[in-house]
Amino acid sequence: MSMTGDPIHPPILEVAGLTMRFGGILALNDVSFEVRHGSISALIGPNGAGKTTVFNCLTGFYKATEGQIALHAPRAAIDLIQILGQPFQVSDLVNPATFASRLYYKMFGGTHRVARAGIARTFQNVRLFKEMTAIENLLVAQHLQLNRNLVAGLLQTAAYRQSERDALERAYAWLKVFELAEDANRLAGELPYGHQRRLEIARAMCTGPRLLCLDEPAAGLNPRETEQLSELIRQLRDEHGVTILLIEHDMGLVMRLSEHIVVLDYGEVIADGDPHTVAHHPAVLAAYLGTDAVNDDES
Amino acid sequence: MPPIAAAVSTTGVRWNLVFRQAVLEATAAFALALLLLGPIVGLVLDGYQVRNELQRPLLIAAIIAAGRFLVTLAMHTPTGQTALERFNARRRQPGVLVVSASESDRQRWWLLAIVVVSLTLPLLASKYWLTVLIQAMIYVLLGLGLNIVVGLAGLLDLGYVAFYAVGAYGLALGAQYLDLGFWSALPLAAMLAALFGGVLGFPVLRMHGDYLAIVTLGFGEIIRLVLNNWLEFTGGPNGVSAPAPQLFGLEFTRTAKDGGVPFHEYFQISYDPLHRFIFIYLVLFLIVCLMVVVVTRLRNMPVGRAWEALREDEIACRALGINHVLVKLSAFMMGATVGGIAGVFFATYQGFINPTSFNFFESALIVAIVVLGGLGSTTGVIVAALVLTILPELLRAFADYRVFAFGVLMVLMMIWRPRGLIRPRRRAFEVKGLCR
Amino acid sequence: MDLPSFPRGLLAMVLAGGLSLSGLASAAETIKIGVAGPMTGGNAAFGEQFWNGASQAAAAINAAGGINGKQIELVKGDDACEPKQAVAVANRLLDQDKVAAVIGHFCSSSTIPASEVYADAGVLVITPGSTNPKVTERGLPTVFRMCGRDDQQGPMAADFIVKKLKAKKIAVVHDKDTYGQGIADAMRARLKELKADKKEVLYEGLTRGEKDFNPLVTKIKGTGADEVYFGGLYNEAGPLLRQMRDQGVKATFVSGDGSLDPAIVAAAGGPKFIEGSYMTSVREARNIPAAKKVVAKFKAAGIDPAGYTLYAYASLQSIADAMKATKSTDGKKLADWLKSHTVTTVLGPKNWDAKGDLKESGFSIYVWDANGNYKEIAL
Amino acid sequence: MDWHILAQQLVNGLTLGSIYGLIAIGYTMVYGIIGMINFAHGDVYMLSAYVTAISLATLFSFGLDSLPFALLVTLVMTMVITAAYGWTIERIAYRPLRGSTRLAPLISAIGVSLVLQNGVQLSQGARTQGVPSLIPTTLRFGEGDDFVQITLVQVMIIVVSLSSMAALTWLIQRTSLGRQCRATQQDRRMAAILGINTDRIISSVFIIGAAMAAIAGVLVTLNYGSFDFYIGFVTGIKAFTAAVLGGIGSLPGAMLGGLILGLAEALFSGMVNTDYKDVFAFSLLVLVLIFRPTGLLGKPEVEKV
Repeated sequence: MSMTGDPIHPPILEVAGLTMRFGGILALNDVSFEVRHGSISALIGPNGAGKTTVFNCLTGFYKATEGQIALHAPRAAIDLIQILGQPFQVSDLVNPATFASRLYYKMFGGTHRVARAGIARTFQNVRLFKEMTAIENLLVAQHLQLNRNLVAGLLQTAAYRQSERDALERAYAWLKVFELAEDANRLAGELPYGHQRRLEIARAMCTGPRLLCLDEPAAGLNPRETEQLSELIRQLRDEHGVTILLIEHDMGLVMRLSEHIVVLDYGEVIADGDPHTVAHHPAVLAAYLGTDAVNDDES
Repeated sequence: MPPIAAAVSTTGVRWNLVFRQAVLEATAAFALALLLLGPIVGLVLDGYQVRNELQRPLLIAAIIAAGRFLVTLAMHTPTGQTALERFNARRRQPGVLVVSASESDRQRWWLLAIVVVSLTLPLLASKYWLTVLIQAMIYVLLGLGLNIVVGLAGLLDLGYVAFYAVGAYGLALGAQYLDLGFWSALPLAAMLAALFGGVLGFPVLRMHGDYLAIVTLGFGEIIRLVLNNWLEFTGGPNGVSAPAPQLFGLEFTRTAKDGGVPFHEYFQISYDPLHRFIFIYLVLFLIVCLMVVVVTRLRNMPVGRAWEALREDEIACRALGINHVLVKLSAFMMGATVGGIAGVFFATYQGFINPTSFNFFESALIVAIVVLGGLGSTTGVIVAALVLTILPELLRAFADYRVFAFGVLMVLMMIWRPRGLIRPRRRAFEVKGLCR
Repeated sequence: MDLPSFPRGLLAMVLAGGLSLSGLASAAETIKIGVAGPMTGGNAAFGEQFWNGASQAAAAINAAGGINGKQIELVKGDDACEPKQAVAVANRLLDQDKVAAVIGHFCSSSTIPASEVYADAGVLVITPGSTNPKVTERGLPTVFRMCGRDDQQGPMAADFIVKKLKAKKIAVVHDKDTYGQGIADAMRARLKELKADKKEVLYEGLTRGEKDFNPLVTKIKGTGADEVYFGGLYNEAGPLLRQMRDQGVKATFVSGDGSLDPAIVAAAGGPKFIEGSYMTSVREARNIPAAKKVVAKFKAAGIDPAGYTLYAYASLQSIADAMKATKSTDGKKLADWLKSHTVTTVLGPKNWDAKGDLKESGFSIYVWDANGNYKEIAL
Repeated sequence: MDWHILAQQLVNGLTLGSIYGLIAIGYTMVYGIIGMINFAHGDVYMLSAYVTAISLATLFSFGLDSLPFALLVTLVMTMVITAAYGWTIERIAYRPLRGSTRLAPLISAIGVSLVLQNGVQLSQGARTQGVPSLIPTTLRFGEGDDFVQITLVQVMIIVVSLSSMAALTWLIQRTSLGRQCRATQQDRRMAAILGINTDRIISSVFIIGAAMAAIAGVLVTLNYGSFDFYIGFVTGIKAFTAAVLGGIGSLPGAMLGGLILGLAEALFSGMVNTDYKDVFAFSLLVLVLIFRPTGLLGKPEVEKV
């Protein structure tokens, strides 16, 4: 691929030959793309093209049938397929080391490992902890960074209280970034829809991710809210150094915001490049033809 | 809304229509009641013959019809309407209440009052009421434990009684084989129950909601059956005796059994079994208080928040890097520990246990306590445990109709407050200088 | 925390209930006697029998002038055969109702913890139905029983099976409950003494409350047993017998007093299934001459004096006699009197040993005929 | 094991399993449509046993002497009355709780179960009841000591349950009511938007479940001849286990789960030990769920993210 050699923006995520089958249905077929470090990238395509399936594979909710996904951490690349836990192979019988590693990941691996590796996500239909307050939602997201020692917590030791105070301050800081400070003590389920969307992104940021995957962040928002959101997303990248990959139907937002677009159709990558290239790619125009989506949104 | 709502104009009620509606509904209720009760209540099996008692269902059906008639009429009076509206409005309230820190501080005085009352109760209550209170306290403990699993972590456990049994048998068998006393068995039995929770929980906690329910039900039954069948070790249906608790080596028995000195002899007072019950009550009360503190703290700790988050949305939790299996397991084990402690108290209070005390109905009763209390509410669980254990005792006045009435009340309470008696509360957070 | 309305109301109820009940038991014009047993739940049939027996006895005694001029008042105590309820109800009978003596508890698992409570308070208790040895083996001075012990009738059945029936292969089935497994084990112990334990081809438990025992019956069939000994109650014995006959198993059926109940005919689905079965029991109450008149009275009242009915009757008679003789309601005195005197009851003369067990068990063996009746057989 | 013993155990397992299957239908359909465990269902089955006996006794007391006619009338009566119970219970105890927490109807169901058990005990007395052996015919295959003997009623149980199952499958797959049921099961809100009266569908599911339990009740009463107010509990738990084993929400699953559970119990009792047959049954359930988390015929759950 063309961008592999870019020394200033090395890839943070490499997807190669990703294939996903549900029973007899081929949902993804040999999908390969890269996301560069520090970029805002978008994954677009008509309904049913497999965008969310790609997301679910990336974030560990689906186990890909075939293919490789690598996340480049500062020191090493993390194999996202391995940490989900793979089925045992016959060859494991002669190689105790791989057997042990597979067994370990089978018992303790799973989706949460992907999040710990540094990928955070939001969901198409907002998934907040509805009967908990906004601030508690953010505290839960910091679970791994906190003092989780049961004894310390029950005895309320100084170290434990400090850790909780820090978490609370971090949570408030994020609430302020997302202009949600007023809602801190309200139940997440009772917030207005737009606030819920923002709270979900704030919660994802609280995990301290390297790569943030947003699944249709603007769905259901009015134009003003969408505008605010795109500012916010840019701010996250610029000020907090997180790489962003998003799925979006609002072409205006995608074109304005993203630097790199991957277009999917029927589970295959049909175009990959900067917004201008993609917008004029014949395959993309064909895929969207009749819906006028590209033209409408660009005008 | 019944179709009659159309007949209610803004200015008043057209009573002739309401009346007709009421008559129709009463007739339907009468016919249905007769169909349902006619054979079961009216024709009593006597060997291979039936005895005609049809006057009974006729009477009951007439009462039901009359009741239905009056209710329909009452629902159309202004008072009835407002009552109905208030009833419906309350059902629509959000499930959780957020209270500020200052408000929760005010509650401390209430807490203090309750503690003082609870501590003086054993001096006032008769032995009978004291035993009822001890039982209620045991169920409070069980409710608090299961509330962690069902109320906080959202895992429906229908076999909770298994851990209760492990605790109870831990004391009884520990005393029989290892010569353990009450105080050494208490932590050991709790740990044993936690171990059971871990071993049983690990393979099955990946299952979803109701599958987990039936598997835990299965575990509960398996444990009971093994206790019943393993005659050589557990005594099977014959049960085992459990030792009474000791106070620094003093025994609460008429004569010393385990090589100690009886309490009454040491203090040169006459023997009264009340002493034992007061002692068990006080120890139990302290444990319950401790448990309330532990549960309250747990809820505000990372693990407690993770439990509740898991109940709200497991998928979101996984996306945040929380290992859902381990978090569930911690809730399961914590619940099991509390169940084990309750079991130890049950065994020492009864003095003798056998597997019949640990059947499915017990599990169902504990789940009912948690649900009726308001899933996740500590206060609610305590209130519900008291209600569900004291109510059957109060209903003894109804003699044979006791359990029947208990069932009816259970249904009515759920209809009255489907989300439980007490709404769970959440504490609001305040950080200086950052907000407001 | 603001106290919600519901608990406040409840608290009021509790207090009101406690006060009113404690205020009641002052004047003692009557002698209160508790009747405790499973009045609800799966064993409610037996609680009903206790209550019927005791109330008929109380009516008879009261009609004859009561105990030393005082009338007997019975108090019902429901334990549903749950041990936790048994302890609560025992305390209630003592504390709230101030009973002078107790007839009761049916399930041994209830009787054992409850009798500790009675003994602690020094109150006399007679159980009409708990046959587990443990009930009287714990050295509690005021605990008696009106029935035999599991380790008395089991051996008798073993003797009968080995010596009279000349069994070649014996299948032993029990219901995994205190009583049923108790008599089955006692039977097996005697088999060993008779050096007949090699003849035992099967020893298994079925689950109480179930109705389908076909797999077990097939297994019995596979062993080729010619005798089946069942330790359990008629509720399970009936279906078990029927399924044996339905599958063509001809083995003779022998069981204990828990199965010797006219209701087994209905439970099995007809007398033809039970015909030729043997059951051990205390001398059948209804056939004892002394009982004839009482039985007639029961029949007149529309009650079938089945199962433990007459045992409860006899228990109350014994309590009343002891109270009359000692002019006291003190448990210790009553117990001493009962252990040193013979009481004439509806079940015939009874006396007790130092543990509180009946001295002569008085077990005999009954056989069922084709009409659904049973009669004692001569040994 | 001899062939005749094995064959006999298979028949035992099949009859027991058919009964479990019939009762499991009530659990599985209710669960499928409103996601609740209807703990009172076992007691509805218990009621049907009482109605059977009462109906038979009443008919005979009127001097009816045609057995097939009496059985037919009894079957219809029992199904009608039991179904009315199913409908009423849903109406009174479950419908007001719809839309509240998932566990509220569960507790209500436990209350209903207590009411039914104790209501029957209060009105009919606590003792075990029975019906006379009406169809005493037994069929014997084999010679001498090596024979298999089964009752005609056992054959009836297997035939009737399989045909009721087939009829129900036809009802669900081919009729308008069935289509509406399936639609409501898939997505209740969407079904309501499309004009399906979901309340009525839920009621009819309770009616169907109760009617199936009634068939089981009639058959069991004829075969075992003995019942009491407590039988609903033991059988209910087993039937529910069968429903989960087969994959809760799936009709063929309920029948398959019932048969497997029945066979497992019979064969385990026969070959190993009766004491531990329930332990084996529950362990089987746990094992199946560990390896097939949605039961044998349940659709594998694709996580909706």
